[in-house]
Amino acid sequence: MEIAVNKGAEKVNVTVTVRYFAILKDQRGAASEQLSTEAASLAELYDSLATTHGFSLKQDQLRVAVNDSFVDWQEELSEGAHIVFIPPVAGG
Amino acid sequence: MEIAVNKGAEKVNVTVTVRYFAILKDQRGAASEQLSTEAASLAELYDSLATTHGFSLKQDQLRVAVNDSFVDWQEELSEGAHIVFIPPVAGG
Amino acid sequence: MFKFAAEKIEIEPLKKSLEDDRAGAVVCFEGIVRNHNEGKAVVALEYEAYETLGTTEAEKILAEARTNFGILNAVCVHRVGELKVGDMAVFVAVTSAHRHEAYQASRYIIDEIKTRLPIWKKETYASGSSSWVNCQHLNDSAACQSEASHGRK
Amino acid sequence: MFKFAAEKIEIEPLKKSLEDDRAGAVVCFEGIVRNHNEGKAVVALEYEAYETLGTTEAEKILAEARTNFGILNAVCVHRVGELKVGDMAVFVAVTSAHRHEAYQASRYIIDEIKTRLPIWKKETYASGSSSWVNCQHLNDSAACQSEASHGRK
Repeated sequence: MEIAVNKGAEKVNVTVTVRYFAILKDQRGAASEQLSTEAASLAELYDSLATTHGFSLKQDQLRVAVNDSFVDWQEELSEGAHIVFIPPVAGG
Repeated sequence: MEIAVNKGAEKVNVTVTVRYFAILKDQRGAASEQLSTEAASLAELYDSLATTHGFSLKQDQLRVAVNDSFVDWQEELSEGAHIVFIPPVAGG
Repeated sequence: MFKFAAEKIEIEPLKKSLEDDRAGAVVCFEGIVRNHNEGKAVVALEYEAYETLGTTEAEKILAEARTNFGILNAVCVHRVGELKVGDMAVFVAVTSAHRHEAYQASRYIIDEIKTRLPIWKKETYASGSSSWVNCQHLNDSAACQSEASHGRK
Repeated sequence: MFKFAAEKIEIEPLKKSLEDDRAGAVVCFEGIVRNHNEGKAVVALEYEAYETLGTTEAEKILAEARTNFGILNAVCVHRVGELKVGDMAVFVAVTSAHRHEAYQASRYIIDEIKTRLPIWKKETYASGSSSWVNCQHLNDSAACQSEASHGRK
């Protein structure tokens, strides 16, 4: 138990791939990137990237997908995950 | 006034053309006919034709048109009128 | 624009006639001859129309649709003559700036066409019998059949 | 069946794939690039899609339509890439025995496609500016524009 708590508190880096679409792609200047992050959740990762790259969209305007499925923002990051932040859509 | 009443009571024949469609055409065995009639109204004309030719449809199942416009059953017959009795429709 | 057609309905020229840079939505309805109607296997059918009055009435319906729903345009063509299963019996196309109006107008037009136009349909069944659809007396389906068609059980 | 298309949508093969002797109604919806959007003159637009997730989500929508409305079948194709005014952006076709279900399902599919699929639209205006539609922050339309597109007043 104590070990598990210590493990959770450690900042463990995971490597993930982030793919950008639409305005995020324009603002990032790239369609995708691989990055190593200490972020504890998808929400934390977006906040950190938004600060770094000046994304104009707030997290509550976005949805997020991991490995081609919609997931919850509070989900933890897993090694090798493919992450997509989904701006407000405009199909049709 | 009295003259008008007398005129109305006289049985004056008019010549009209009746065109038949669908089941009425089948039951009449003809697509149209010209006939001379004493009928005072379209309703009366239909009743008389239905009796003569054994039309199965009752008048309240039909609409009626004169000279390519829907009209009221109580309308009087005018010389040369083109009359169509319209069975229940089934377009589309 | 409405017309009756004695031959197969070609929809491309009809849709072409509606093209408009303001159009954001096109809704098309095709009514097709099904292989069944009310439980009976249909093999063929024949449409007969009172064309002059039918055309006038259909143009009224299209004008109502334009007025009521603020669409850009609408066309409708209805077949007459002999049709077989899979043939298109009626085509309706509506264009509008936004889709809501196009759907509403399309539905209005086909509903009104079906109830108001002087068109009659004679179905021929797998049994060999045939019957004018909708023309039977209530509780008296025999009233609907021509002399030649009493094969229907 | 749903797919994204990088080239002009050809509707005839799609409709052909739906042919069914039980079908009495076909309702087709075409979404077209209009020359105006929200008061601005549009000259071109670009659709970008997250295609893997988009395809999965669209197939879900089509399955929901089949289940909810009892239709026979449905197909949908959505364009990606550069489009100009008059080009078809999305096509939906639904077949059913009776028209009511086909209209309902068609409307359901296009409404859900528009709100659920990860597709983005960048409009280019007559002024030369461009903008990703719907991606502005509330009360902050500037959030929507790429760096290159601040020509919009």
